[in-house]
Amino acid sequence: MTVETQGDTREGTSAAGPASPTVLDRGRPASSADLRRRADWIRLGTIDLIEQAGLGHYSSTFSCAEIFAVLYYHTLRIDPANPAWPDRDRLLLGKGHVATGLWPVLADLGFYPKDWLRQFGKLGSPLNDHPNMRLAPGIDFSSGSLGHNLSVGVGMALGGRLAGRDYRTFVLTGDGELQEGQVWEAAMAASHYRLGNLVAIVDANGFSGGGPTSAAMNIEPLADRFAAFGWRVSEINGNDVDALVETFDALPDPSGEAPVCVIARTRKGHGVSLFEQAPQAWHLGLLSPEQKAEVVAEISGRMA
Amino acid sequence: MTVETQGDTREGTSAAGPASPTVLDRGRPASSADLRRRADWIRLGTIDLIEQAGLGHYSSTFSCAEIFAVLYYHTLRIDPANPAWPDRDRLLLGKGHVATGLWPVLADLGFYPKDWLRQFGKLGSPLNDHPNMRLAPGIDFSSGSLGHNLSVGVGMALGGRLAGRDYRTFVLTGDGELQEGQVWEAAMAASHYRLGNLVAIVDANGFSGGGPTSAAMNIEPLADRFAAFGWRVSEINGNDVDALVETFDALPDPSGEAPVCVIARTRKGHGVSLFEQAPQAWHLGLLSPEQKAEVVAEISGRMA
Amino acid sequence: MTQPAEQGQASRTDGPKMVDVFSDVDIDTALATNPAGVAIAAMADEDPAILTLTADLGNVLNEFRERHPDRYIELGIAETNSISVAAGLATCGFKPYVYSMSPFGMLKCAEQIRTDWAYNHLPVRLVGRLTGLAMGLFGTSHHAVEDISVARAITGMTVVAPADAQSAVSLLRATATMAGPVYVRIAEDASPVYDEPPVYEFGRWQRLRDGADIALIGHGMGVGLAVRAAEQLAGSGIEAQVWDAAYLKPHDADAVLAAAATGRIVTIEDHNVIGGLTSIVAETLGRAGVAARLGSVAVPDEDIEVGVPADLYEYYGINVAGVVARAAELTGRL
Amino acid sequence: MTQPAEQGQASRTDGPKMVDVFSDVDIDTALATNPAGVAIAAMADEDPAILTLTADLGNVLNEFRERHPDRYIELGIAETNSISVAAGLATCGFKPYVYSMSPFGMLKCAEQIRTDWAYNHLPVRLVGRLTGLAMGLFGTSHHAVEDISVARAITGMTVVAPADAQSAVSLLRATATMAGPVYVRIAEDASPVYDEPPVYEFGRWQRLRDGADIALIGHGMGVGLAVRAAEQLAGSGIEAQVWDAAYLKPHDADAVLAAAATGRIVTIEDHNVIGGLTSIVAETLGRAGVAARLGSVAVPDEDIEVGVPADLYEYYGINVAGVVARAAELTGRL
Ligand SMILES: Cc1ncc(C[n+]2csc(CCOP(=O)(O)OP(=O)(O)O)c2C)c(N)n1
Ligand SMILES: Cc1ncc(C[n+]2csc(CCOP(=O)(O)OP(=O)(O)O)c2C)c(N)n1
Ligand SMILES: [Mg+2]
Ligand SMILES: [Mg+2]
Repeated sequence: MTVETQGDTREGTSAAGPASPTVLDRGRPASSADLRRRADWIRLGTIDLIEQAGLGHYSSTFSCAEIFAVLYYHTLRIDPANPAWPDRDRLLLGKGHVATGLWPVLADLGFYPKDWLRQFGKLGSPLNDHPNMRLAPGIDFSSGSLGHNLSVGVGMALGGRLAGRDYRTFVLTGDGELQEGQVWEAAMAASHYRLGNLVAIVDANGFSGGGPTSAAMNIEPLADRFAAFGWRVSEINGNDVDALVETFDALPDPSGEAPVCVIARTRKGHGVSLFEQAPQAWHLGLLSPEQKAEVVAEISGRMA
Repeated sequence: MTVETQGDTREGTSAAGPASPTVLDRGRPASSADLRRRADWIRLGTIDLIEQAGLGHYSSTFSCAEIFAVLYYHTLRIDPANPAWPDRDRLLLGKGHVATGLWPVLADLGFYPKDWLRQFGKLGSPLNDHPNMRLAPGIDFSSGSLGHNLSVGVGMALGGRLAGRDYRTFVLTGDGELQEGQVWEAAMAASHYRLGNLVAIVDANGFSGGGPTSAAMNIEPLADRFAAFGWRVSEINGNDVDALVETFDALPDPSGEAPVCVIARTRKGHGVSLFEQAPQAWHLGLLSPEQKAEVVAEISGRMA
Repeated sequence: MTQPAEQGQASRTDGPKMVDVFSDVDIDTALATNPAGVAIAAMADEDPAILTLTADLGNVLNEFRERHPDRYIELGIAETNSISVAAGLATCGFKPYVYSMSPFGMLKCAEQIRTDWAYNHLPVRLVGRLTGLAMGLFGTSHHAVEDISVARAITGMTVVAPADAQSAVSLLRATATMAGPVYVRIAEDASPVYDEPPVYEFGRWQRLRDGADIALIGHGMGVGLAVRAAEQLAGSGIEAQVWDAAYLKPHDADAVLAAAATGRIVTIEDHNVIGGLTSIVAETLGRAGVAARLGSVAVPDEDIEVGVPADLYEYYGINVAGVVARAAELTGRL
Repeated sequence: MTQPAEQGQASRTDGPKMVDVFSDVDIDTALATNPAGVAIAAMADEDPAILTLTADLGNVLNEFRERHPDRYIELGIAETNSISVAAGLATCGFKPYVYSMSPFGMLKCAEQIRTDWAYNHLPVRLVGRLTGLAMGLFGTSHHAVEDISVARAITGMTVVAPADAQSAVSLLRATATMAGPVYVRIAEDASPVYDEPPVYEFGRWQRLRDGADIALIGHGMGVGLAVRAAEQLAGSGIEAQVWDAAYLKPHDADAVLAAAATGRIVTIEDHNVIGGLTSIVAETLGRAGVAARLGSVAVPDEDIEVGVPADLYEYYGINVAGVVARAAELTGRL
């Protein structure tokens, strides 16, 4: 069921034309050590941005730093010179409050100049605590209101099928986010429409804003829930870059018949003992200068 | 966790006092033949009401006529003289568009005078196509907007626990209704709060308004979905009064730890060949006088 | 209202009845009864980017489905999902039209429409059928009298309310290429006003009749009522101006001021008297510091009765007689 | 706005910052910073039927949770469910207070609030924290400027907006025994106005200051701004009347007309200029046929910038200077 469309709503290379030479292909080579360092580099960048703004989501961002590193430096087919390229793989941040982790990455890849980062937190900055697709190149959809983006991803995956394109749509969701009923509407629709080009990555860090999800509103057994809703499910250590690489490399072809759910078991605040010990206290906060020094030392120490 | 409350929002007997003598107890004796005839009597009453109004939901109501018969003439603990009795079992109509099936029942049980039925369809009637708890005695909650009432039922079941009362809350949902995400928010909350006093009855007739649910938006495997969401599930023939009696008789004590889901596999339009052959066409409609005669003859024939 | 048992009326089998607005037999291909369904099917013949989505409301899209089966997307009874899915499709260059029942579409999905459509300036359209009291007997939960208020609160929404089938065709075509989201409010009980699709200017109302004594402003079904009331009023020597308030956001402030020059305005709508056209007109006068006598023919802000639409509209005076009466009151004549 | 790269400003580490409004360390027990949380905990001490429910917003209810752990019900991040669950609890004689973030509470749950709360006249309350631009930097999806418009559209809702902590205590207590639903809109950036809980009459606004030159009407944070602006204006010889528009539904039409007697009104609110207090005032004048010059200090109906609240309020002139400037404009003085 291929339908001609008038291309992306934003400017992009023509659908018909070959991929431009600036394209970063799927499965780019990257060593485990590099990816691990990259995750820590994301953490350091996040610390700086939050300091600049005065408040931010440390532990939420730290739990998915490895996921960002592997997606952006290994897995996704993207073209920083052409952010609206119709054939790009999409990444949606269901948990939009971790955009601080993406800003350094998108700058590094060349989606926008690095000095944009210095505007973070200021009026008029295109980079904010939550991502805005109208302002920030490389952002495939805006978010911040939890629970929408798996539905949006269903739309993009359906759009890919309708337009006969082979891109993948990845949606990173929080585990607390799965408490939103709209996620299950989307989950139902994804399997009903056999969207094998849709990948949900659940950042299963066990905590929502107010504490452990098990205490607030139990969401387990997650694998069973997604399986019963017609998804192909795998469960991995989401802070392990090798497991992530292996899982994403082994994704079934986008023409497949079942949407794929990767339950990434993570630690909220991963990589910093201060956060790991109290992930809830660091869901939203600001490091004091002393705490910052300590945290940066811990991270830099293992990057050397 | 018992909390003193000021009783129901509407007038009712005191919580502390003994059940009034007008109470219809749980598990009232009723023969299979009687219950089957009662279901058909509900069908005939529905036909009359719809004719009066000029349009109505035949096949939706006919699929759950046996469920109504067994609940109201065997299972529910209610007091028609005291509709707001705090200890009554509740029945919520998630699929509010089948209220026409309840109106004759509630009149018959004495919740209101029988001649109220003659006002159905008229301005100012307390009985309408969808149930209104402010107007119709015996209605535990209003509905019409699909997907709300399992949540409302969670609230009532939680309320029972908080107030230390042993009533049960039954929620009858459509199967198309399960496509609403809010139902899964409620399903999640019910098992999280271990609401063994909550019973969801899914009228699984395989059709929503526009056609088969399997074509519109697949909801199967239903038993797996509810089980994964922490419910105790049983699957029965929902047009078989014996199966319904057996299932409701065997309900675990309301003090139990898991909410109960009864997947009632039904036929949409059950009991009338015209409807069974085209359940979708009769989701909303009006029988011509000739069709009515034919349908009434079919039903009355087996009641004799 | 009194209890029916006390009223002691006989059962009225011959009174007005509900009409099956969902029927997939006659309705789907008739412009008069299903203007948006027919118009969108025609637009889709020319524009391959047009899709339709519904949450179990596909019966009114049979024509579209037959001609473009791959471009009809059924989402089941999951309204909020349908909104966000449409947003995702729009980012891929499609132009999704989401069909919904007005009692649910805007009100149930307001947050998704704001966050996923409006904030992102996406070209998606919500087409609401069954406005006001059109669902009549289902009304315990099915009256749709809040949607304009909600839609107008959302920055970036365009809100249009066609007066009849021809007007629906015009407004659908006029808004088809807009960059942002549009809410198209299809009134079920509209009587014909235009012989052919009228030409609307963005944000402008149409003056359908001149008159210096009073101005009647309606949207949707209210336009036809205004036109017919003006004819009656003319018979009694009252010259009424008539306006088709097709754009509710942005609205036509100049038209309001022009209407106010008559000194008297009656607004006519199948919406709560708060938050719809009545509020728009009053507010525009208030902001401009212009005084006029206002009357409204609208749904009152109180618990709404349930019954067949014909009975309800009569009960609330949302009909030609109601408009005439209100105009008579304001002009002090008749 | 221009791209920041073009602006070339230095990174401002010393400018205003976000405040952690969710913190569970200091905020929960301080009336000034968490008025509703503290007031409801106190009310619950006296009334065993009071419950609180949240969708992952329990941090602002620590005091309640400590004193009444069994009566705090966490629903996870599932706002619509929390509304309907509250309705079920209300039918059992409980009085549920549902705590929510204003960007989501009313807008995301409008249909459930209408259908399950308002239609059924149930005594439930939605307490919205983080109104207007209070979520600042999160604003891409977290500005809350539509909620009053939505709430007012729903028949049977009472809508109150406390001016400060003392006012919140009053309004929570005043509405505690109401039979129907109430929306309590807690403005985050309100400065103190009252020394003790004021006495409100249902649906009535409070005149806080007399003055014949102009009337300043605010709700929530707008009241404090009005009071301080009036002081400044007095220094320039302009006598400003000040009103606390605590009830937004029903609103006080008499107060609007009294204010209009000055000939000039400025409305002040952290809400879209459409659908909130500004609309209420303009509409009331329009319906009454009374002319006055109107100015508004409100959030414009356009894409809203993102930034820390202090910057945003300054940018949009929602501060004392903004009120003074608007008053000066209308009076033609200063
Ligand atoms: C619809 C909605 N409700 C509430 C919030 C407020 N909120 C922001 S983050 C958060 C917790 C999210 O938990 P989870 O999804 O597990 O993500 P994590 O931070 O653990 O990665 C909440 C409730 C929101 N952003 N959107
Ligand atoms: C929120 C909402 N969306 C849409 C409708 C319109 N509607 C009424 S009945 C129906 C189909 C229901 O199907 P199902 O739940 O399977 O019930 P059945 O009639 O088969 O018993 C629909 C879509 C509604 N009442 N509420
Ligand atoms: Mg989490
Ligand atoms: Mg069904």
